[in-house]
Amino acid sequence: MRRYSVFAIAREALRYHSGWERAWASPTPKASYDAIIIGAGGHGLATAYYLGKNHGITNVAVIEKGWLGGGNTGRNTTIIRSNYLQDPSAAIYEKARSLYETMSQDLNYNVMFSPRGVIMLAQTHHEVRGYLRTAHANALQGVETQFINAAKVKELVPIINIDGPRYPVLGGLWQPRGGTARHDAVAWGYARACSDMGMDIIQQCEVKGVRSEGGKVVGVETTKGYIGTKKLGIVVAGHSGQVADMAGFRLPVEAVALQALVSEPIKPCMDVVVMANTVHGYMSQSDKGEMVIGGGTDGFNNYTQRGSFHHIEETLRALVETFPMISRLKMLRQWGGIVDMTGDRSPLISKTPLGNCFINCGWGTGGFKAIPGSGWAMAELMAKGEPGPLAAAFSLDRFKEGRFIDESVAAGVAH
Amino acid sequence: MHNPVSALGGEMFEGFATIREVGPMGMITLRCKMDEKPLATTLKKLGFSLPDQRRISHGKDRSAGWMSPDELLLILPYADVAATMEGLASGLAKTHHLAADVSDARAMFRIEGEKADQVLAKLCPVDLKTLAPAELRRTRAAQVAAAFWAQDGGYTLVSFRSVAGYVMGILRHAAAKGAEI
Amino acid sequence: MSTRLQKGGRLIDRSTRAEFTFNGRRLIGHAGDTLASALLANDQMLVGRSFKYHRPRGIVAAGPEEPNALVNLGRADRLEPNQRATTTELYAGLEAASQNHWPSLDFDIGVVNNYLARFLPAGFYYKTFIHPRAAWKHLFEPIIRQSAGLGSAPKETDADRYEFVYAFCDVLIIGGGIAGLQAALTAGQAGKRVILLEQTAHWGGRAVVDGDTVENESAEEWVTSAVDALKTMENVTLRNRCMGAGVYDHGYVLANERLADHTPGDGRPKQRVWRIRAGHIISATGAIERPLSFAGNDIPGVMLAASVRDYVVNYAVSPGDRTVVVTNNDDAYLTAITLVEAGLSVPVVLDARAQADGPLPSRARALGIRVETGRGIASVKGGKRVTGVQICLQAGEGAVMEEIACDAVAMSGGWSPVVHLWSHCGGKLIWSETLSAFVPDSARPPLNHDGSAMVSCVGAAAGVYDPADIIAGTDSDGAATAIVPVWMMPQGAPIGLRSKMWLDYQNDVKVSDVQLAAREGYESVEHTKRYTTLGMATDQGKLSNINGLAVLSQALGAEIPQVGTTTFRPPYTPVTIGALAGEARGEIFQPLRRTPMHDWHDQNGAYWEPVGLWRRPYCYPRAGETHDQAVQREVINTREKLGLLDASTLGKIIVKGPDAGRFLDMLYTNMMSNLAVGKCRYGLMCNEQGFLSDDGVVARIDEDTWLCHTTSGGADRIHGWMEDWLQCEWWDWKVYTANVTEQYAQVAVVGPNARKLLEKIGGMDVSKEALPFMQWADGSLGGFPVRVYRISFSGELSYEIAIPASHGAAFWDMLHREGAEFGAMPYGTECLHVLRAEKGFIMIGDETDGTVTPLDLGLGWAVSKKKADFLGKRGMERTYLADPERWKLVGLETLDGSVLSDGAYAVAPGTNENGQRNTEGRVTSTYYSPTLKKGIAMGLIKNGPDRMGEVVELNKVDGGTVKARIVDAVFFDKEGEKGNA
Amino acid sequence: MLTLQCPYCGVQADETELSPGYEAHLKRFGPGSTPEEFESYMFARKNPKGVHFERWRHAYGCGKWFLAARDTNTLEVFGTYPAQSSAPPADLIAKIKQKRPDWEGYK
Repeated sequence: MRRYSVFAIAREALRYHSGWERAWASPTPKASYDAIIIGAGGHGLATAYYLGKNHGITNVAVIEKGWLGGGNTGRNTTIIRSNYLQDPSAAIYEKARSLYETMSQDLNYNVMFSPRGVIMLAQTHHEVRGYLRTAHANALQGVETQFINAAKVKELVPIINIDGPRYPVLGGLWQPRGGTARHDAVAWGYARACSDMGMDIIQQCEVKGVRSEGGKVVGVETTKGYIGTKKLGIVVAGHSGQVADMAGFRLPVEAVALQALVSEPIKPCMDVVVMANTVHGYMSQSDKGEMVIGGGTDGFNNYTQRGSFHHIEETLRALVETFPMISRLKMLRQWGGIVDMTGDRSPLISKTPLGNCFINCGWGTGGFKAIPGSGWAMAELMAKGEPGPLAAAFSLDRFKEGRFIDESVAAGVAH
Repeated sequence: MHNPVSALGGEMFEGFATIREVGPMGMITLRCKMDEKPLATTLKKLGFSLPDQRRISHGKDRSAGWMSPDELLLILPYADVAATMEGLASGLAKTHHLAADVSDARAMFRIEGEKADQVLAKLCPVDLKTLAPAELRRTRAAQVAAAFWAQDGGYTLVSFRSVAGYVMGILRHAAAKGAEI
Repeated sequence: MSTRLQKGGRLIDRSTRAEFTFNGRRLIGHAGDTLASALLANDQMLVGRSFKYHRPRGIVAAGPEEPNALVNLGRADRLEPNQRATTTELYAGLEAASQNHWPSLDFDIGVVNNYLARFLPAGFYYKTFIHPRAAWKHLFEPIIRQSAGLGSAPKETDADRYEFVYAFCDVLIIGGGIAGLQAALTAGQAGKRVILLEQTAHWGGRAVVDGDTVENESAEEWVTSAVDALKTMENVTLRNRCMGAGVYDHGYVLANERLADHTPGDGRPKQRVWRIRAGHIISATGAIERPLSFAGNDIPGVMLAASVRDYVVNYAVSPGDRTVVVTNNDDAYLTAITLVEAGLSVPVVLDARAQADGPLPSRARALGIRVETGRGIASVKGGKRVTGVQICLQAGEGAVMEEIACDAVAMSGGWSPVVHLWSHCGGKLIWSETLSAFVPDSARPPLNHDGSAMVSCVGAAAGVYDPADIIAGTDSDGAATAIVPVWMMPQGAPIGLRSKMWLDYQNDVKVSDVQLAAREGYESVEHTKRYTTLGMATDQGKLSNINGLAVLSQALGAEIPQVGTTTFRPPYTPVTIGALAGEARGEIFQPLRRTPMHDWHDQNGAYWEPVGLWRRPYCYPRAGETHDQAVQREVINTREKLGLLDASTLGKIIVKGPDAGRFLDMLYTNMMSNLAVGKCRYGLMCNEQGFLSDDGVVARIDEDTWLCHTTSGGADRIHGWMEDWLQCEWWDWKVYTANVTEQYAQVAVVGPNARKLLEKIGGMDVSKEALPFMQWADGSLGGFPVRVYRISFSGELSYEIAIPASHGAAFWDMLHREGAEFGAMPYGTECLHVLRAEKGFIMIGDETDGTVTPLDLGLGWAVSKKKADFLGKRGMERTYLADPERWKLVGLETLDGSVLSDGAYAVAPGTNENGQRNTEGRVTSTYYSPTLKKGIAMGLIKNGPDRMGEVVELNKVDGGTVKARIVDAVFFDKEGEKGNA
Repeated sequence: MLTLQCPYCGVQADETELSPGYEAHLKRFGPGSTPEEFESYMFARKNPKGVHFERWRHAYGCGKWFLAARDTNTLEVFGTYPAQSSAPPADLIAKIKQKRPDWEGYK
């Protein structure tokens, strides 16, 4: 693989960039692999990458129904944070966040991780207590956060209205090393690195069935024919239920629409990410200058990638109240994604009832921030057949036991 | 005995339509299956008539609104509530029902003027043109629950008492001069 | 230069002058002008700078597809960035300023990017700025952010107001051109309820500009009579200045009406958002002309051919004195003809096609216009303004045959139907080879709630351009409008030219960029879009998408339909965010629920705490008091004398019927059916998981009636929960419920003097004998009808008094008046919390967080072991919830008397597998107790109740720990003598 | 932006007048049920891409819960019916079968 650098660009500029190679190959599938991952989103590609990098397994195919990175990886609001309350969540999100810090160098692909800081606003006394609890938990989890007062919030976010008549800002939970990244680049960077390791990323290839023998998976039927595998990872977010159905088991998951929008680009006016749970909205400014805005999910099963507009209105009125200056900006584009919500709104990285078949799903509204940690933990699970410490708590059997990983106390808006 | 006060003390607003908070008004929530025989006779005895689905029936100084298949809203002079509650208790003594005085849990507004319908059209996801005469529509006014019906050339709207100030606020906003549709 | 013509201008009123400013320069336009036409009339072709390279940008279009002419409009509390000049109606006093440059539009430092353009191809930032790691955050990103962005960020709160309106119709028609008007006439005459929307201020669309003939009339006459006819129909609603922004499922359409954009400050709402529910939607949204890709096609003065016509015909503005027309279709000849007929010069029409013999080319030739077929533009000359074009063979590689001086270029690459609204909800497209455009595939429409087709397209939006076909409703065969696609000019352009052919003017995406993306494997159209940012600018690719797609498909060697389009997402053009927030601002941002005593609290200095949609007094600070001091005063006063609490927000639900007892036994963890009439009992409710969800006191009113109190935040939720079970599971049970929360004001009269006050007021017997603890009675107090509950959440002698809400304020006043001699003082929620914590009472939301069971809280006494079933019983039996090692409720007292931090965790030795410090519990409530003059806390500690007297360590956020002893959670009056007094 | 007809009051309600309630016809398992039964009642969901039976409450209307058959992939609504139904009505099943011949049927 030719490395990317400013020198490479200079060299190519002289010949009108005619010498750039393909970022990833477009192979036809082999008859069989050591491992197949269904889903070439961020989580699937990261799983493949760490299978190769951490476990030396490179005879891997990543099978994608559409185009790589085309699902929720490419349609989220790119927030990265790890200020979670519960230990298992904090562990995997903090692992992910720390991997994001070095991802550009690791992948030789600039994913534009921007550790600009994330504030979660406290606008009721109850929220203040909730975030103080998170701050105490984070202090023991090795997650750097602090509870800051309203004046400090205003200093970090001058455009915020901290004296709103309804929900004055009382403070906030500040994670200075949280931030954002360029979402597409994460998928592309992983894809390029996987391809470079000799893995096959097979796009436009839909899985139509899962074949098993003696309770163990042996391969998948696809629109490009049957492909054998020793291990199978299902990493398909909103469509997990469909693929699990092919593999013969049911998941504690519902697919619902989550919406987001961007404004037209304006000059820089906000340097950090702000999440306002009481009024349900969150906002950051992209490097292009767009205000990137997200809100809550619809409450009904939906596979259309379209949500109901009243949720957008609810989010916008909340944000106009919090950031009055956005009133005269314009909404440029709104869209939806299909997210898979589990019974406790925390993910699954788990063995399944089918042998050698593993599932990674249920990231709900917050999967982007987890991508590298999720891939790291899933790769370990697939390589060893048993979960490592990062994945252990996220098993399917927790629902039977009632062993929830419930973050709702810390994050009303679970993004 | 002290005088009851309505939520907003009769606040009024003149925009392209006139908004008035009215009351206090007597109101009783009556939960009962509509086909229970004693219901119609008891109501009749108390000056009400049983409304059809989604309708409000008007008597001399009182009305009965259909709220759901097993719920009526009786509207009557505030002073008559206690007697009517007693009448319901005795008339429906052997019938499974629940009657609750909700006079003080509600606020009532009148929206008047030629363009009164425009005020509601801005707040309620309801096709006013297809509303039947004497139709009582339960719905949403912006962010709160409301019920309304056409009456005396305008509309009467009922909301919860605690949000009366909010409802007045959205009605003012919708009826502001210059904001005619 | 561009200038105002002496004659013509169908939309302007020359008698009304409108003075406005651009970058501070005072200019004159006319009523009826757009900002763009007025700028052109003042020879202001240069209007901004592009996003990436900061290249000079001129007006290119005349409608919503404009990518370049974006201005900061207005100022201060009416500043609006990125306003399109082409759709901004001019008004006197308008202030506009160009964007994305420093220090000035004419001299922009950022243009250095242009000179470095070769080093900044598509996606360059993915390949560099990688090292050193810290540089991205501290150096590269800040520079990129400053360079990017377009308009200024407003700083002030919006001065304007907005509103919504709901509308319903059988047929919604979007687009007021010939096709839309005809559709409205047809539907209107058929008696349907019709709404017709037009985004501009004028009806008629293109036909009136182009002087078409419709049903043997001039288009202008036809449109006038059609609009007149529609206005007489009561079943038809016409709205102009109203843009159909988005089509959503089940016939829902969002439309944005600009009411006062052109009359700012006139008191009307600035905009109104229509929420329309339509039985069927007809998209008559026309078509948008495509640019041609030739080198230098972004230089100011290069415009769309039909837009040039718009300026001449509608506004009597000539974009240039000498305009070269370049085209691959007949339609652009009309521009040449229009210009010549207006007395302007057209040195040449360059037609990429080998032949051009249609009626319009013939007319052009007859006017003496030079027409060159098989030719194209090799390169446009000029910097901030076109100065000439170099002509080449379209079939060649760009060898210059001739150079012609001109100051404008009118280009036409054909037309793309506006299929946005068709596509928003999943309508599919097919590629028309004849039209070289995507058109709606009527066999695969978006579906309505009943599965029927939800949208249909008419007119140009469906690829039907001929008015005769539109009126007749026939599909045209397209022959008359057939074009030869020209995706690159010249066909064999070398890389040097391709890297100067702009596809996306705003985002600076060129033909070479798309080709690079394809070469690097970004083969999906979505990859290419995202890698190059093609079509991601404020025009969302209205001009660039199809051209980019064609370049991509050529680069991939695939057919255009195989490559497909990117997804069309709402809105059609950007919509003001304030408009989408509607009326919900300031006081009516959200409903504020007020108790009957709300105003009293406000007048008496309450510091508020939001509780759900209610607002409750947190405390009542007096002059010079901090909140903490106020709370301490309230606590001491209540413990020693008399406190009054507005408890009206507590939920009150009547449950009645022969099965009501049975029902409540299912709902609560403890027994309620055996509660005696006249008595009260504290009860707990769990969800099916077995986690505690609400608590409160239940009173048995009569044989088949119970009154259930819920938490303040829980009233609606619990009422809904009850109805859910009654309607969906136990529908044969005879139980009715009614939520009467708001019917009653409720006042807690608390403290040693509580009885004295009530006895003074008089009206009923409130003695210990007549009304013992945990009983209730109806009666009157001071002439008010009341229901009095002897219940206590403070450990003090306490009466909770319910009174009809309409008497609430008067009753509250009376208590204060009559209670003054007993030391009556109001207290707020924080005092309430301290009082209950001193007594070890749990608080839903503090001791519980959705993961805590009643057993965790030592409330096993309230969990029936006799009942076969109740909601949550099975859930609690699961292994994890039944684990004896769970954290359980205890009291915590710091060894040094200090107050523990809210949310502190009890640390245990060692770390877990993920390197996190082990924990063995956490603080759930912590306060300074003014009564005990030390810190008190409650917490959940592993095996806590078995570890009384042990010392645990609670962490601090800054790293240290505080030692605290495990104690009984009841800190005060352990025997409960005060409450029973 | 869905619209569903409330079978109790007949109103063709706007989505904003309704509260959603996810999968319908779940069988409640209480005390005495196996861990698997209880888990399936609480968590296992059909979550189909296609025909779905689900709960809605006419929250800003008559307050009644009702059930709907809806396609989660096209959002087409086949019909609504009262919550006091342990299985979808036969005529609704037939209607869905007719519109979706490949549908595996109510299970």
